[in-house]
Amino acid sequence: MDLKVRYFASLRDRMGRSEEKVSIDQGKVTVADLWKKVSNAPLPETILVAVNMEYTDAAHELKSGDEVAFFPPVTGG
Amino acid sequence: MDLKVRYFASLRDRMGRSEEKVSIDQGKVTVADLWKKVSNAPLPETILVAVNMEYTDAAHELKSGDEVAFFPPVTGG
Amino acid sequence: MKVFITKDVLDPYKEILDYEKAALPPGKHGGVVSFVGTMRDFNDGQDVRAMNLDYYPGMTEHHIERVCQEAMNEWDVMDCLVAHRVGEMIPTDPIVLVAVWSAHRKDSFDACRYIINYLKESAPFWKCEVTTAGKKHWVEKNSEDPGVAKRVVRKSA
Amino acid sequence: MKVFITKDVLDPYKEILDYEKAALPPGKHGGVVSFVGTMRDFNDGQDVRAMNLDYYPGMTEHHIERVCQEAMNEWDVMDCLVAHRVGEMIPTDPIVLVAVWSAHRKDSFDACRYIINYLKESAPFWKCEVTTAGKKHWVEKNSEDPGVAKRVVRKSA
Repeated sequence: MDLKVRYFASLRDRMGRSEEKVSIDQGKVTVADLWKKVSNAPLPETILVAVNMEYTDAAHELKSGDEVAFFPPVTGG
Repeated sequence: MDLKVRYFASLRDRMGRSEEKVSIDQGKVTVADLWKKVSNAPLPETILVAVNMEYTDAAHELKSGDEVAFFPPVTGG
Repeated sequence: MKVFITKDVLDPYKEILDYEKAALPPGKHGGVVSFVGTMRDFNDGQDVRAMNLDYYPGMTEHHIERVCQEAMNEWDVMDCLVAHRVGEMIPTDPIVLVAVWSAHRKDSFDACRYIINYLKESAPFWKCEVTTAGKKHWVEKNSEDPGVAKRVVRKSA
Repeated sequence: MKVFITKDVLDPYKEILDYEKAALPPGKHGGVVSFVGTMRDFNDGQDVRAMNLDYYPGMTEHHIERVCQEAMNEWDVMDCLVAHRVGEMIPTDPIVLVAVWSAHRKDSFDACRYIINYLKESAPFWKCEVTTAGKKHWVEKNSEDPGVAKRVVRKSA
């Protein structure tokens, strides 16, 4: 399964990258699985996630081609 | 007692003038007295009055030099 | 605070920018809420070709200033600007501008709304409309936004 | 409806006039309520020299458009315009513009306030401030106007 992963704001600084392609060979992949793969840690509650530009949560099941974004709480315009 | 009287909007059209000087030789003169003098009629409730640019009513006692304005209900900006 | 009435064509956003530059300390206000009212080409189902707005020079400004002061006492507002057109005007002409600056937008919204409600409902202005049929008539009752014009300071949530 | 995000300096009142000319039928709307937010030179007691506003291209516009649509469904509004600055900016720069046109001003006020509350509190933007001491830090919490940002459509009286 091929995924595009994006990071914003302080999380981009922490990850040292703004986006990457991730491939996972596994039947069922959730947002939590993906985060584990990119960070080697469980997904903290303080990190928000969007799949294909819609907010979702750690249990969300991904499909190939999804764009997954991780970011800190928004601070408004 | 010398008074300056002003009319606005539809009332100016009806009176045929926008302002006039009125002298009344009388001890006590109210707004109602003044209206009677300029119009030969009792002051209708639909006419608003201001003395020296503050809203008041028919019973208001005038003093020499006052500017008295009669006008229809305001219709806003 | 600035309140002015003019017979000239009103350029409302230029007035906002000019006043902001002249009167507001730079970098201190968080935002400005403005209302710009324009003349419509219809009223109460009739087509309107032109309007003549009458006012009471001196009294009108004085009462608007008082209402602006009420708003500045009631809400945490930094400054406010009111400009009002009078005399002859045609549809699409800007008639009125209210702009309110504050640190927090809630106060600007409430104060701006309070001032424009007063202007639209209770300020000493009288409208004389000319319909497309050429009929001139004094408007007797302002039918817009009934019920929101109460001359009462009420804070909304 | 128009929503756009730009890295260029924002000229908010020019945007209002240009959009009004292009999109609104002349003589039909009674007025426009606008909010223009500018960058302050302080936040949470600290002097701020510059700010970098990050966003999620695509998602940010999409979610703002959705909120504008919610406002247009909820209130009797003719049109709305949102412009938002991103990237590097300095104090006094305009950051955000919300303008709402309607026949009756009450609807414009409510809709404009709803949209700006969303933008300021919940839209996908992230602030990175540079203090006058030269320290760069991501803002962690938006402290402005607590309590008025609820993502709930509530009609005020």
